[in-house]
Amino acid sequence: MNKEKVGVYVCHCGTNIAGVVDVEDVATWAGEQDNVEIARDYKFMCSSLGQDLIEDDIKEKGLTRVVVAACSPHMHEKTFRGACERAGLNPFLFEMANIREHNSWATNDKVAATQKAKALVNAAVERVVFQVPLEKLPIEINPNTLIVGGGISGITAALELADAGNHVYLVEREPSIGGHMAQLDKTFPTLDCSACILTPKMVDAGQHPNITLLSYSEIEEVDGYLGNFTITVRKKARCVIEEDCTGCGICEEKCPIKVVDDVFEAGLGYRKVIYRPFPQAVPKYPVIDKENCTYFLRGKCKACQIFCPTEAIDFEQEDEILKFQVGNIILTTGFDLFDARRIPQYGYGRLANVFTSLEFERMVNAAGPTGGNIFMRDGVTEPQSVAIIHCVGSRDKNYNEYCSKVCCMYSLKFAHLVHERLPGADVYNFYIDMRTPGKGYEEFYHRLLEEGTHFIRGRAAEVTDAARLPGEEGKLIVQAEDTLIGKQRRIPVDMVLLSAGIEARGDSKEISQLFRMGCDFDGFFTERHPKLDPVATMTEGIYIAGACQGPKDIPDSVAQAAAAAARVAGLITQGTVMMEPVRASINEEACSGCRICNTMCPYNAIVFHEDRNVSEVITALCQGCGTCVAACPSGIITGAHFTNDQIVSEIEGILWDVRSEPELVPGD
Amino acid sequence: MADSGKPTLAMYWASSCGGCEISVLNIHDKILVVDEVFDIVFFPCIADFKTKDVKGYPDGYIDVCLFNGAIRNSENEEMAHLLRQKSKVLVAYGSCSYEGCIPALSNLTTKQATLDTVFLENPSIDNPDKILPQTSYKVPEGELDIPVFYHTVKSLDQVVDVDYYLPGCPPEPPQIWAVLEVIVSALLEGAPLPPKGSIVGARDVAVCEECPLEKHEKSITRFYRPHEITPDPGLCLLEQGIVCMGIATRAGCGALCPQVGIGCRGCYGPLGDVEDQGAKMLSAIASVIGVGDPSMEEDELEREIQAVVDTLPDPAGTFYRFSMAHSLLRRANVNGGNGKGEAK
Amino acid sequence: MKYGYYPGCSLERNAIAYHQSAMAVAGPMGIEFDELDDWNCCGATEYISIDLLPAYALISRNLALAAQQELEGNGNQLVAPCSACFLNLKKADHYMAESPELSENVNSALAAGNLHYEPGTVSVRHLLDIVVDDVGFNAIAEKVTNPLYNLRIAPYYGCMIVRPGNMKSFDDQEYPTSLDELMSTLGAEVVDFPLKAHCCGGHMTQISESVALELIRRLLKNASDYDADMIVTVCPMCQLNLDAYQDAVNKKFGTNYNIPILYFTQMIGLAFGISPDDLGFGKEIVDAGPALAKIGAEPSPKAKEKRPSKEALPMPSMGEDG
Amino acid sequence: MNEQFEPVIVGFLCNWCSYRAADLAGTARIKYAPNMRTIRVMCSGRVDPQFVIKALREGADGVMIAGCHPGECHYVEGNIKTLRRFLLLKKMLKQLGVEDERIQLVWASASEGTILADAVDRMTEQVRELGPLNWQNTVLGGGNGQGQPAPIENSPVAEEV
Repeated sequence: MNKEKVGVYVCHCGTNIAGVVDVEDVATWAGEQDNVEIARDYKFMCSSLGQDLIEDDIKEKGLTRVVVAACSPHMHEKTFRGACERAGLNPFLFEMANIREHNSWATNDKVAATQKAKALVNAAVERVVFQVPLEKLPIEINPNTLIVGGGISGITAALELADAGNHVYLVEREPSIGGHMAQLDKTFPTLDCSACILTPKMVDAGQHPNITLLSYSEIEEVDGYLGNFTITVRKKARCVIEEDCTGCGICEEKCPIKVVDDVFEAGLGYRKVIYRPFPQAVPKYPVIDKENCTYFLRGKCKACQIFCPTEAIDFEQEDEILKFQVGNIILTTGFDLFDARRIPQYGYGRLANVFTSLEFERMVNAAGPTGGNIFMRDGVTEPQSVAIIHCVGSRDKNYNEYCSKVCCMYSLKFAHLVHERLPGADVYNFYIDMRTPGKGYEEFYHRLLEEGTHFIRGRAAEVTDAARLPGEEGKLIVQAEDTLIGKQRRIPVDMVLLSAGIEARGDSKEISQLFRMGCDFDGFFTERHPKLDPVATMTEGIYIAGACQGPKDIPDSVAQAAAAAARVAGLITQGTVMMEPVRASINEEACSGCRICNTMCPYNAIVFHEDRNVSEVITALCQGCGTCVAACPSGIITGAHFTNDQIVSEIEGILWDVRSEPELVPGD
Repeated sequence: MADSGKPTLAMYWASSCGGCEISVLNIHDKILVVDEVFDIVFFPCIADFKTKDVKGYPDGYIDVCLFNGAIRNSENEEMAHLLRQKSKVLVAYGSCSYEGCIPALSNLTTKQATLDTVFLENPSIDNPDKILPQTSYKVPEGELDIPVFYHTVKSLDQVVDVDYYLPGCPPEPPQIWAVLEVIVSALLEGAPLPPKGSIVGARDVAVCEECPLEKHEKSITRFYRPHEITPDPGLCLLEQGIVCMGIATRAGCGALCPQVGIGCRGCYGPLGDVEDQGAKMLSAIASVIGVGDPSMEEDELEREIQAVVDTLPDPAGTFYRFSMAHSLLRRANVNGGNGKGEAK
Repeated sequence: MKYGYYPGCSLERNAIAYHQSAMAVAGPMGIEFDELDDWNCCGATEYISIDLLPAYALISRNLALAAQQELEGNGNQLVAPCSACFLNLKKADHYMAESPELSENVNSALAAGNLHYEPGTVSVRHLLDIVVDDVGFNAIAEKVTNPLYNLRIAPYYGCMIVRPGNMKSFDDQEYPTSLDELMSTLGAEVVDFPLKAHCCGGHMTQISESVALELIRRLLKNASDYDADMIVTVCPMCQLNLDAYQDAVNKKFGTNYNIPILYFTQMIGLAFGISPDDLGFGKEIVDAGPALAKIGAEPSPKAKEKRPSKEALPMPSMGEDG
Repeated sequence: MNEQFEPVIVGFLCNWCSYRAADLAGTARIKYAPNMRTIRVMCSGRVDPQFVIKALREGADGVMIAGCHPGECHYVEGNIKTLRRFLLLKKMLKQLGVEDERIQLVWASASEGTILADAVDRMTEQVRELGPLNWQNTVLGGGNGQGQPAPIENSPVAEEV
């Protein structure tokens, strides 16, 4: 290989590196290595002056390769690649040695650190010599977007994109969009009515010319890659012909069968077997719940069909399978409420007057089962005292260690609603810490303090109907240690509300596998970067917003949704995007068609051509992990920018001080 | 060049089984052409020349020397140096001289263990006095020397400079003839020789290319040793859990073994872009182990995969059956790590 | 199924009924007990609170013996019917595994008797655990010849068998249900018993009677609030406190509870049709006779769960996990 | 040599989890053994067993491969492939006299700086305990020729041949 001219730049990073590593020594030493044209050390390489050094040397000394020994490439690789590019050097002829995070910050041993720095620099030098110029890959972006989940996040994202003139497919599992927000009564801290602010948006989404609304539908398959996904959706049979249905609701009226509505009414109310989850449902068409429909169970009834004025009922209707192309995907699949049954000592399901937060939301909702009256389980008695237990299933090693973020606020809201509807009723909030970070939130807390809510700082130990003291008879007793007065307290109340936390959807793991993206131990989808990129995922072209990424309240969800939409819109307007060229490619000449690599790719980027008996990597699908490269027994798959030559020379370089050239050893 | 004006040919066996010599005769009537074209000046298997004759030749007197067999002892090495000195073109002929082959499997253990096995422990041995070879001993006639038995088996190119490699255990006759043809035409018509160091008589693609068995995506849930399974005819052996080195081995043999239901042993050695045949084979075969998915608990995951790995009894011996001496590590560590090494 | 058996002191004296009934029902359930030779007291609840090391040494001696005697084919499973013994043995094993230092000290003590214990070698299990988990409800149901129809039972677990939280336990630590299921398998009506895992006062009766009596009162009250005919326990201590001190409670609080306290093994025996005499009946202080007289009548049609009124809101479905 | 032996460990870290974990360890100023020298790969699945063997051959005393936890792989399941190769490689290297402690597979998510640092400390200690590998000299007997076992002695001389 003809000699390269490598420039090596060792950064002091103030004293961050120079404090531990003898940077001058490293630079001088580097200067003496093979292929190294010039080696310098400098206070701050990332400063514009530092970058100028590089650019000037490239121009004046004709450097063909550049190595910067400084911080982590995750910090400044972009910066220095930029510098090279400006000076006309292909950015992929640059390599970085991480002597800060991986070295100077990790030890105080100056000698060892300097030795290690030399190893890392030498590795970079020997590697960079084998690096080759690469060009970024252009990818066409299909202007359509798929949004999964029709809650407030999905609706927001959909409208943002649609209003900007882009087509959106909005897919919702339930018969209507609206999500959890549609179940709520008031929203904190402003207390404006949830439905009043949500339904207009739902209607917009339902009627928008740029939005194809696929409710009562689920994603079956996702193929393809950024810019060009192929989506397969199963549109479940409603047994209602949408074209003919006017949404008059007569069918619902006439249907003789009532079942408990565990979804929209959170189990607190009933619905018919042919139903719309709620009056303002979008779309307006009802669905038949086949599990419970007398016709489907016994072949009789047909009341809905008989009374339908437009003959819109079709019991034979079958699921539809739709296929379409999109360029980007936004996941807004929302959350599940923590199942309070998992904490038996709180008695939910056993003690009649213990309710979950969602049950209570429905209860106080004017359109809910009690018409907005706060009743005990008997449906008639108003409670004289209500206990609200915070952090149910949250901040608890036994269930979820994280804070669900919204419970403190909605618990305060509950307290307020009880005061409002039942003046004179006592309200006790059992909290661990009061968490009210947000605009107007702390003020709301103070308002509640003034409204006379009793705040007891302590996690409730149990809720029991086992009376012990006078006055406890026939009540629910909440026992807790009041950590402010350091005493055990037993508060007898009529009604207990469990502020259950937010959990990832039960099927989020399957979803993340369907979309080939990551989700964390708790089941929340993993963002590309926890701070700097909370809306993108590790998979190009797939974005996340709302509670599916982590517990969130409405404003945060809306903000994230808009952000995701903006990111997508940006890509759409670009039309084509440039992708990192770190991709695999197969030398078909040398491919024996053994098919080992065929199962290596999680993105199905490797296809086998029966006719030519060779495998091929679809570059656009490839994400550059290199798993197939390592697997290929013929060694003929090349991983651009991580080739065998490059890594092997890096290994040799990094071992410069312990290496001994294999020589022809005479004799034994 | 011999006085006859014919180019001179030599063939020598170092540590080998003799199969390579047979393979040359396997080119059938072409052998007559060889005899016609060449003057054979050293060929212990078929002609009575002595080492001293070779020593007598001027340097470069031998036009082509086919050297087979690994470097196992001091004599092998001595002859390697001698023949290198006397030959224009030195060909590492066959797997042993190219990459160590079966003899080099003893690199997985110690010299002592090898000698003990051969001279003491082998069931067919009768050696009550536990007599082991001595490098030299006295007899009435005087002192005799026996070659020193090396600790580590080496390939030819690890002791002398080699011009060409002709892989195979043994090389396949058509390939041999093809190579000889090239050399002959080079010697007679001055046709160009392939670049020094190239591997001749083999292809730059894996055995699968020549293997007619049907191949699919692979997912192995347990490995079988040949006696444990009757393979489905016509179906890729690897897919059936039989270790077949074809995926990681140079083609040229015509995929003979897989076609009779025996997994490729890998005798043609690694492909051009591979430095270590064993490691590469390991990587490929482990990659397609068909158990373990991301949703599993970490320890469960490890248990499941380990269970499959356990069905492959001797990875080193299997993956390095022919290439041990030429592999990156060349031999087992029997003394490093405070003697905690596994090999015994 | 073979198990090593560690009766513990109580089962030789006051809880003899527990021992008898356990032995009586073992056979029918296909259980063989192999009593540990030369076992010693577990130190009960006090010793640990006085001085840890000797306490653990005392306990571990039994574990060491169990390991040594490898009680014939029981896979080193040691069963303790007494909750206190069970917890002590389990704790000792757990904390020795957790702290090599403790393990070392304990073993240096054991060495005096040429004994040694490697934490983890013996798995300590409570009698209830093996009955519900190893024998299983189905096997038991098959053996039931006279179901305990009509009998309202308050299942009492006590505070020890499912705790402490840092150890894996065989049932929910706050609201166990295995005994509930077992009793209904025997045909009895199980009443909700919120205090099922609360403390019975343990040895407080000796230290601060007033505290103990209050704790006992709560349990008795709760049981009678749910009109239980009897409380069924899994622990000699609980049985003793609730039974022997019932009178004292009545005097102190002017109540008149008359709730028999029995062992779950006795109930199994009854349901299996074993004669009460072989099950140690009659040894309890509060006479179980009247309550037991209720058995046999056909199952009362579930006390007519009064149909919820039209307005009533639906109760949450409890699903399987309920 | 009475000064303590400082092993050289080559660490292959995946770009998304373990490399970031090492970054985090640094940023958090967690101090750990300076004996590991890191090489970045996009995914632990890129680590060709040839690299591990190469490193040992070229003088490394140990090799660490670090990736995302199973189920958290940026590339969905590259790390599963790594685990499969690692387990088989470990078995084979054992036959070649390379002790288990010399090659280790570590799962460390981007937030687990301490886990990675601890792993490096632990491995450094274990390898120090094992002593140098020094393949070229110790094993292949180049240079100091320690590779040769003592010549065969004390076995009776043959009378006749």
